Amino acid sequence: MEKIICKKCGKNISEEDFIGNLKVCVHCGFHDMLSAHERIKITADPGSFTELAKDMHSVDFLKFQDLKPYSERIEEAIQKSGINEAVVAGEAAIKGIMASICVMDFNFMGGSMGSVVGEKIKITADNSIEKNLPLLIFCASGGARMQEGIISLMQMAKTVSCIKRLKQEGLAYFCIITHPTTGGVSASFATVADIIITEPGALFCFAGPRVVEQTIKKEVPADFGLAERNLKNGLVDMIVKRHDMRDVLGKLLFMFTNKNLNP
Amino acid sequence: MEKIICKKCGKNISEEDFIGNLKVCVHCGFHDMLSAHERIKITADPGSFTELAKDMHSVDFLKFQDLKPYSERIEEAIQKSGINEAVVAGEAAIKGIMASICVMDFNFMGGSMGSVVGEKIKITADNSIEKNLPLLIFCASGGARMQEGIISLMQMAKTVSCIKRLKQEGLAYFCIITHPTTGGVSASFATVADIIITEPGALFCFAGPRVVEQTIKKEVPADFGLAERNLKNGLVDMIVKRHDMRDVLGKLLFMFTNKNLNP
Amino acid sequence: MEVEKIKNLHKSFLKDTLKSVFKIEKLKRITGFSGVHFNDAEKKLAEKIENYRKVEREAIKSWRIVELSRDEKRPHTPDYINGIFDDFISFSGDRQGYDDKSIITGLGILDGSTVAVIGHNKGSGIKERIEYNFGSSMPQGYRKAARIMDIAQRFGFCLVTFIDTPGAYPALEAEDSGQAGAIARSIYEMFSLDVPTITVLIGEGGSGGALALAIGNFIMMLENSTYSVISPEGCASILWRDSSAAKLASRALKLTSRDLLKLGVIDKIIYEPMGGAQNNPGRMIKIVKSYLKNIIKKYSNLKDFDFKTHRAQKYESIGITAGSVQQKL
Amino acid sequence: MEVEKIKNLHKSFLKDTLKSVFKIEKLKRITGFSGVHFNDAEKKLAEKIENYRKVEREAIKSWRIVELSRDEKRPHTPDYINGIFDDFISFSGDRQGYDDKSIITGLGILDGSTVAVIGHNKGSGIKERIEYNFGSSMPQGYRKAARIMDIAQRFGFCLVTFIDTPGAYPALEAEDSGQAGAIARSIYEMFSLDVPTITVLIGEGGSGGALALAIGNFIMMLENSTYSVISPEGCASILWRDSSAAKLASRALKLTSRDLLKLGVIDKIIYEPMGGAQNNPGRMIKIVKSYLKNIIKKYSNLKDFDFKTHRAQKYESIGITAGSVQQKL
Ligand SMILES: [Zn+2]
Ligand SMILES: [Zn+2]
Repeated sequence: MEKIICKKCGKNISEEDFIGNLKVCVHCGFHDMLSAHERIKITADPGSFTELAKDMHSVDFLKFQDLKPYSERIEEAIQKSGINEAVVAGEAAIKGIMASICVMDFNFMGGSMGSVVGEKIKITADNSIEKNLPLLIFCASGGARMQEGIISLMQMAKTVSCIKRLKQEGLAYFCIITHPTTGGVSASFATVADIIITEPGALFCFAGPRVVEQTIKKEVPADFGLAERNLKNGLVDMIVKRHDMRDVLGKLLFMFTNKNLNP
Repeated sequence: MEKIICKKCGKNISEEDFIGNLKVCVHCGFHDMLSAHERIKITADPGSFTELAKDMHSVDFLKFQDLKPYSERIEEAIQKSGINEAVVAGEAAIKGIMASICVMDFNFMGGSMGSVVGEKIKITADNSIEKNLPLLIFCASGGARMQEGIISLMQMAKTVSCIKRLKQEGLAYFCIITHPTTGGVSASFATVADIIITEPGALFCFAGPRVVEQTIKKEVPADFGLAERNLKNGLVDMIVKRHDMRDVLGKLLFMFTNKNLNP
Repeated sequence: MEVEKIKNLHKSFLKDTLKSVFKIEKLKRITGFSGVHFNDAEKKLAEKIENYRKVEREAIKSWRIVELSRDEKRPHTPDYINGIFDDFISFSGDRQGYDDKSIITGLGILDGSTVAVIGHNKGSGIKERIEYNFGSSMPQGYRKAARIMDIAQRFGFCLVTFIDTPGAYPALEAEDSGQAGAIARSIYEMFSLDVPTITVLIGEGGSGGALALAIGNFIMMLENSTYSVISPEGCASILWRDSSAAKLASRALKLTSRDLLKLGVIDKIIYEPMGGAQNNPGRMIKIVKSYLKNIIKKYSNLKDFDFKTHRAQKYESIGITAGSVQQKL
Repeated sequence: MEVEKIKNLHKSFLKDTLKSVFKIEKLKRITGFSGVHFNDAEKKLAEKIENYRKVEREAIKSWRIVELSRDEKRPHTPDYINGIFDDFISFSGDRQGYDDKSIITGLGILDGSTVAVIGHNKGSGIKERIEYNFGSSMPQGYRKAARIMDIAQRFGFCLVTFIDTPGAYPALEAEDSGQAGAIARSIYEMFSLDVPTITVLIGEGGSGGALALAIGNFIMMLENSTYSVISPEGCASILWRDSSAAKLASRALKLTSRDLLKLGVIDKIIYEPMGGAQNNPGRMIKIVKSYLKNIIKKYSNLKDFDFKTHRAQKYESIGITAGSVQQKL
């Protein structure tokens, strides 16, 4: 039987227990990363997910090369993750209520946001607007994709603009923060949501702890940017455990789309 | 020659110097209180002020009696201040630009806000809306007028509602904080202005320093609620000396009413 | 005259009376001073004392309500929320660095409808009460409330507010981060809402801190709750220069539900179970739920009603003045 | 091959090259190894080196611009404001407890029109620069900026923003008070404006901190200013794992005005006086003033133009992708 070592408490967990517990450590409750499709599987009503813009993929338009060309990195990421980009977009029902949904995948180049992530969020927001559906985005990202230079920075503006149009149509948008969500994604579509939910222990900040430590020349507290500190600081609405997420999302979707007696 | 003792530094000033310097201490720069009409005189273009609702006065509708009946207090305040209520309202030109204007007078029952202050602010705001004029309010108040009970609290809501209507008509509203402005006036029309200007050294807070000290059981800093601290705390836009106020207001009025080339 | 008996009256009120009594005692000692003149003075004094007794009785009554309104055993906002709504979900924070726990915000389902809820939270138990500042909010609390107001507005949810606070928190930190402006902007925000707003005064309605969340199209007040421009203690210490005059101040301020209904500041008194809400919290909550259901249903059926203008007109007409009305310039 | 000469090249790029060179030196030592095969390898290597040299030359050029963009002697926002506007009045604070001096906001008169202005302020002199965090803003700075945006919107003033920041301030306090959300909401707010927005990149355009104030209908960039998703140093230390590769990163990131014009991210390059703006600040400011006047005049005459939609469409069309386009579900 394969053994998993928890990234947080370092204890052993059998793979069976780990998977069975939705990749939450049975010892310390650490919520480990899920792939986009794992997330969709535990969130959406069975069989209700249909994908949008599945084949869309990135282009190395700057011929960006650091220690490795961007084009090679894209290829490797596709191979490694089994998906074409750092976000999987589509439509799904949760507890019977239809919603547009984007799920970021940290396995794909650290969930970094380049043109494709921006465009897929736009497509999903437009899908929401067109069909009058609420929007859910599960975030997991190290920030903007540097290999697309300024164009990746512009995706922050692009996605915020799409969310603004969506909100002005009276549609609900919930953002679910998973570990880790930092940089350009934090500072764009993630934080303009109506409701921000976070998994326990998820890192959610703009500048990561290392960057801040370099700037202020001292150590940051151990809970820097973590869900619990963010809740205390009023930066998120609630912490929801992975096992309860589907229920909470279902209730929120019901509340926000339920207009029967409202004026 | 009469001598004035500065309330702040305690030094002697000749009455002539004091009046000549707009009641600003020549030694320490303390901006002493002005009566409403003194303020209008040094602010408005000569002869341009016309008063609104001059005869409106308070009624002791609760038959409120503490150590003295409210009705007696009203009578005394009228005698002492030479005006009928704690605010003088009207219209004036400043540097040639017409504006509605309210000036509170601390001499009248500590500038407290009861029904008449609320109603006069409403009348002035309505005058602004009707004639498309910007609104200026000079504040000086100890807060709500307790002798009108809950009705005085309601003046906070009433005045904010009037200002909201005015702002939604696209009219500018500037508030000038003079010493002291606290309580219900701070927490209503004073703080919803487009621009908040304060005289140097003016106390501007919700709960006064004594109340706060009683609550937190320790001394507050010496600059508690004062203009300079408020500027640092981002609560006011600028500190303007009495001698410069007319110029600054003139410029602001010009900027906010100047639409020649704007889209 | 029984001088002893009137010693039970409040000292501030007694000063004047006692002066008269001593004057009469003195007069008695003057030889030959008697007859009609003396009896008139006695009669006047008796009247005066009787009047003071009435004031005192009223003061005791008002004060009893002040005490009831503050009773820890009364149901508080979380009790009402739990008892009234299905599936309440609470939201946290001002998104700017602070989550003020003295204010609860969230969404709940009532009678099938989604309702936005804001309420003061005094906390239960001493630890929580200290953490929540005994229901006295920081500026950040009003900014948290503004977030749910915005959600109510955009999604068309009725907004219900539960008022129960001694007043905004008078602390250095609160002042430094703009307490006055936070209250004013909360009032401003409530006047900006197109959706119906319903306020329930459930305990203490303390000054600006209460008003900030109480701009209602419909305002209901529990029989033994209070709503006042200042606490009786604060008023007494300022106007009587004697905080022990709080009972007299509580009468003078007219802060009970009956006073406020007469003054037109509230729309409805919700009567409490015998002896007060604390005697039967469950029943109290059911009663409030029933009134809330009715008013929400009524408002939901008013399809073209302009709730925003209604609120503006309602509050802008409050005030009693004499002398000139508006002359146009 | 002159191995010495290529030692001047950057070590990260050299690693690969040097490996090849050593390989060839080794090959040379093998008896009988010569002829076509060897000449081919040499030829290839020469090409490779030439290519690296080109990269290096470009990197040096980009880096020179990075240095210029950070030159303390360049005119900064206060210089532009003083030189361009009549009667500028600056406004302070977020009304919530903080006045971030790294951002200047206010109103000025240009060509008779009132213009709303926001600009980063790096401060002059080391004391001011420290106080202003070297132009790196706190969340409160963006909230201060939002106030003047709101004024611009309500009064119909053109909004001009001057961008000059290394990026948002990466400090614990900034994170705790919601740096990410403050940037996002500033972007959101700029997309909400009906009035024209004009952005001038005058120095460093650092990442989210720059973008937060740079959502322009028209974006002008000074010849030697930069605009980048990350600082070259930051990029080098992440991607090259070697912060000394900053020059190479500065080239790879395409952060110069010429790069950005090609990429369609800016609308105009404003050329600088010979050698850079720092050589003739007065002239630089006059040039910027002239362009600003023109574009404001042009926008003021576009009476029915939908600036908000223009901005949305402009930014929403940025991005280069391949593969499926939107298939409808
Ligand atoms: Zn663990
Ligand atoms: Zn002095």
